[in-house]
Amino acid sequence: MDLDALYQEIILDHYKNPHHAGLRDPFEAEVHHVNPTCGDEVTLRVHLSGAGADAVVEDVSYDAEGCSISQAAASVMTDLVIGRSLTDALAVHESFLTLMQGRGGVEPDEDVLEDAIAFAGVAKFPARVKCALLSWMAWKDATARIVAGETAVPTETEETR
Amino acid sequence: MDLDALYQEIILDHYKNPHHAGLRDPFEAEVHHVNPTCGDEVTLRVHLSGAGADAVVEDVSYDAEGCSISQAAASVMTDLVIGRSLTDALAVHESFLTLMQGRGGVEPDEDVLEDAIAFAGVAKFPARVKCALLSWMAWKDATARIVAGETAVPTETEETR
Amino acid sequence: MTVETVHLPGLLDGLDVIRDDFPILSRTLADGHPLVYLDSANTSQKPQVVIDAMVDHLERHNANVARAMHQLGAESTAGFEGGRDKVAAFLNAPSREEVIFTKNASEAINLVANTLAWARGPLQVGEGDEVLVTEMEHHSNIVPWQLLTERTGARLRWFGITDDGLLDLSDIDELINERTKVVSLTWVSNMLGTVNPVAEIARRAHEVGAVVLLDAAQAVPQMPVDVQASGADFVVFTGHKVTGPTGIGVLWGRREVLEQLPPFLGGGEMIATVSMERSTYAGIPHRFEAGTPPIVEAVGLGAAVDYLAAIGMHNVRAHEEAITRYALEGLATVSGLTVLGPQQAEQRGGAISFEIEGIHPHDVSQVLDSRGIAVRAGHHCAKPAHKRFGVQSSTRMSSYLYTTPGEIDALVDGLEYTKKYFRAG
Amino acid sequence: MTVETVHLPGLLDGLDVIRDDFPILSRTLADGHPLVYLDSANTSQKPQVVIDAMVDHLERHNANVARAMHQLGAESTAGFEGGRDKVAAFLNAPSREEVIFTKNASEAINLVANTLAWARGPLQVGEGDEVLVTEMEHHSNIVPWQLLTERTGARLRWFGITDDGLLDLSDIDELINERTKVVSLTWVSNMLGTVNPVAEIARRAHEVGAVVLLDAAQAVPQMPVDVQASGADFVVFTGHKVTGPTGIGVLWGRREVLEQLPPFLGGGEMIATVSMERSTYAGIPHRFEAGTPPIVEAVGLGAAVDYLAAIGMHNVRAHEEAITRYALEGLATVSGLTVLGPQQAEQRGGAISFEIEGIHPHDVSQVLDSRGIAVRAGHHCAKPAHKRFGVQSSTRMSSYLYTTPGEIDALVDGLEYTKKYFRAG
Ligand SMILES: Cc1ncc(COP(=O)(O)O)c(C=O)c1O
Ligand SMILES: Cc1ncc(COP(=O)(O)O)c(C=O)c1O
Repeated sequence: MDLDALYQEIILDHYKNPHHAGLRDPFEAEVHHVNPTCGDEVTLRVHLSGAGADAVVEDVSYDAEGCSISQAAASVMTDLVIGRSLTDALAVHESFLTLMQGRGGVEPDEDVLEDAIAFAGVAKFPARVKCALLSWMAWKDATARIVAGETAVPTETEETR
Repeated sequence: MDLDALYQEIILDHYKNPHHAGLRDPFEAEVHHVNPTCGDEVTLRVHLSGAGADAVVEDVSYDAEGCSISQAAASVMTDLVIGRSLTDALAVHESFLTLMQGRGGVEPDEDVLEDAIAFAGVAKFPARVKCALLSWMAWKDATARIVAGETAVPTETEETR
Repeated sequence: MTVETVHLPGLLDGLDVIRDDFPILSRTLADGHPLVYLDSANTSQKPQVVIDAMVDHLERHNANVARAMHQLGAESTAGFEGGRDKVAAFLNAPSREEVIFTKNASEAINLVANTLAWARGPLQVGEGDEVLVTEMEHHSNIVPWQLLTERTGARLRWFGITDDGLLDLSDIDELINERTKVVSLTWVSNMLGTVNPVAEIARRAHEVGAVVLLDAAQAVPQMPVDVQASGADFVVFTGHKVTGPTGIGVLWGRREVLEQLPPFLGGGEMIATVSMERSTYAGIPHRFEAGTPPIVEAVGLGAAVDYLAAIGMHNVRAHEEAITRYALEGLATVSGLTVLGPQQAEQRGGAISFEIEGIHPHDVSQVLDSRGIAVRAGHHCAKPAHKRFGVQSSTRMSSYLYTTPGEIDALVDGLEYTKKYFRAG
Repeated sequence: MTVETVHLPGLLDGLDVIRDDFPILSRTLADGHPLVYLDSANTSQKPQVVIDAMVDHLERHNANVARAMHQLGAESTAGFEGGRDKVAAFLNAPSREEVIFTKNASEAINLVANTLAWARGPLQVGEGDEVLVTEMEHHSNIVPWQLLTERTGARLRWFGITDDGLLDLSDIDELINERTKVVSLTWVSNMLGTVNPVAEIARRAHEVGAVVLLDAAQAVPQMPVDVQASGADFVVFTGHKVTGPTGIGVLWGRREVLEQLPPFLGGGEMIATVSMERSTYAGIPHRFEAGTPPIVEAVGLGAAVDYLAAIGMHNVRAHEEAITRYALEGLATVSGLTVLGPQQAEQRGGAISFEIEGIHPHDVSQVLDSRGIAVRAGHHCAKPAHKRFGVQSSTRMSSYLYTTPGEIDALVDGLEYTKKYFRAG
């Protein structure tokens, strides 16, 4: 079992020095997701500007408790989506999801996923896929709530499926 | 498998010509027992006279739906208990129970059990023991209710355990 | 039983080879009689591949699921969740998450009945509401609804049965009305063999906004079941009747409906987060799977539905129909014997209940058993249907994909012998 | 792992021979690492004798029980009910009828919680009543009581935990009061390992007329359990943790209490008689066993408790204590590691949860797994107990009768390696 394929330097670096950590204002939605298996949690806020095709991800801020994989994933995710158009950010999300659910059979596209390609090894560890997806799913959920016109009330705890 | 050991002539005779069948007055208790497995049922009335050590089983009448074994058992049982002192009748009951639960290992005492010794073969067929016991358990139950001072209200359906 | 003389149209190809898959079928019983197992509606026999899958799991991959992240845990989870995938595919479920593992079909029905009592919103069953079942249900599809209606003040109603053993739909307009919240019925009767027009009834039920549960405990083993085409909201079946193990049942439910239901049992695996004050619950299917699930059983059930799928459920159905037709013909030659339920093989499943004048079913089955022939005698957990036909109990033969015409011959011979034994007829 | 260098007092004699009983223990994992299974509190491994008993049942005796009267039915019933006899003897239950088979421990607890809601008479739990649990419960002994109290308007209360990981009984006089209807607590904590003074708590609860349920899911596998001596009204455990299969759990209840409870699930086997209008119910244990029971599972569980009884539960307990002591000593050598719960082997069961500063339990277990060492990481279905100690999750090693000192050495080595891998400490 190739431990180093899982714990790539990039992952450990993000874990030790997470980017964009902490909860910030302004935001339009805040969600709280947990991994029911291990209890790992993330509280995540999303701030969008514009609407429809012009929407832009202005900020994603978070407070996460969890393992190296889940922490690093949150950090990498914020790097990838902040400042992007919502359309592009959703495409990156989709691409990351595909990578993670590919059981190691999907070749990651570095142009799209950048540092997130380091998670290719995680896809071979089914038990850890949920860790990698925790904050990505939270981001998707928060974003969907904003788009659906919901206001910034902290939501019920959701498990990441 | 010795079918004839199960279906002894005596059993088939009682089955075809059951003794003391039908429901009669007077009675102090009437019970209704079912075999939950097959739905066989018996409604059974007991008429006692006297009390305590002097109690006598004056009559046992019944209406039974069921297989040869359960029908014959009811018939044989009435032969054995009617006219007996309650003490003796309970001893016969006990003796029949021991025979039935002995899985074929108990030697029946003909002086006590008379025709009921024909049921020795039934004890080797665990699935049929309940059939043989249905009316015996109903009799015990009805008798216990009289002794406990209950009145002649038809009781709830009881399964024979 | 290996050399078959009769060949019937529809019989499975290579029936001998199929029989060899089932170790128990080569068993010899008392007095050297070969086993003639005609009690498959009660429980089916298990092919070697199911037993082997379970043994392999226990000997090599056993661990708890989901929560265990080590290699064995991953293997065990893959086996367990793989069972869910296989069942979803077998039922043509739109999503694997709509497949919930229970302990048996009975629990699956109780799960629905209980959560409808605790639901808030349109699904809630309460005072003044009606629950509709039928007189031909297995007790497992009667008692849960009696408990529900008694406990909530709702009313239990039912379709009757015609003299031919079909559902009496003459009062359907009255029975399915705006108060009807649930319609729960069997797809195939375990006693009468009747195959019910479930899609049509589901359509009528949906017109008044009722939810529909199909008890497919006897349907899934015997015929192709497509939960989407069924029109139902819930379909339940049980592992042990589809060549799988005991200890596992399946509730399939439409996502939109399942997601509106509150939890059933509380415990590990069904939660999102727990504090002493309050808990939140997982999404489907886990919300309804409290505690350690039937892991080795899901592995076995997965192997079972794969086995059936490989044979092909259309072929299984054709085989059942061929055997049933042959059995109905054979039974018709036994004087004093009356078959309860539809008389045409096309209209029915592979369970045939009958009476023989003057001989109690216990006695019939006992004599058959002395010849190695296993049938069921009793009310088959369908007392109301027996009562409808004025009988206390009946004898039931039920075939499955491994049943041969020769076994039906043995049954018919056995019945003639039984009559002689009791000097009846 | 076959040659043991360390010999500890209390270790089971012939540990190598015992290990040979468990086929999975000779498995090799990724990169050729032998399996070091330290996750037995999650689920135990199965000895060959259990697997063989199940296979023999499936290959030779499979049939439905009770209702099937043929030879296979009699054999299957004997196997199933034999399992009940064995469990009754293993628990020193006064009567076999007090042993109810459920699907797991969680269902057993839910059965009690649900029937107490529907009970009429003194046992009924309703508005104003109190249910008392503890902060160290498994979710399966929290959520059912949350559902019960939410649904009935009763109040849920709980004992806290001391810093040492013991039950905080300082407010027992207030917590056990005349409103207390149920006290439900774990005998041995699956997270902290704490062994609770259950007989004393049961005595106090009975003084106020409350019924007492013991969650013995971690006790029955590890120590002699005598339900009569326990003082409880209900004791539950689960098959898969006592070397038996999944899909079966046990509820033992005192006859007088069980007989006052209404049915839980409705269906086949639990009835006396059914009509469309109304049904009556069977006596114990069948009243609580709706539908086809876990037959092959009861056969397996019977073989499992026989296996444990043959080794002797006092010996198993001594072995667990010896291994636990050795593990506590070993873990104490790992700097930055904190054991949660009591620090003395005598006071605890064989599950040891710990934290390592700066390394998340997932990451710890992942590195251990890469060396073939299976432990559990997470909240172990005990979130409130984790919260009490201010942690989200922990790593847990749990031993069983097949655990060797060498495996503990491998764990300790693995933890040192883990620290190096993440350059912590
Ligand atoms: C203390 C305790 N209670 C209850 C359970 C639940 O057992 P099951 O998951 O088999 O229902 C467990 C095991 O997970 C446990 O450790
Ligand atoms: C039609 C029908 N429904 C429900 C059941 C109940 O299945 P189980 O006993 O596995 O819960 C059965 C089988 O006994 C059945 O034949």
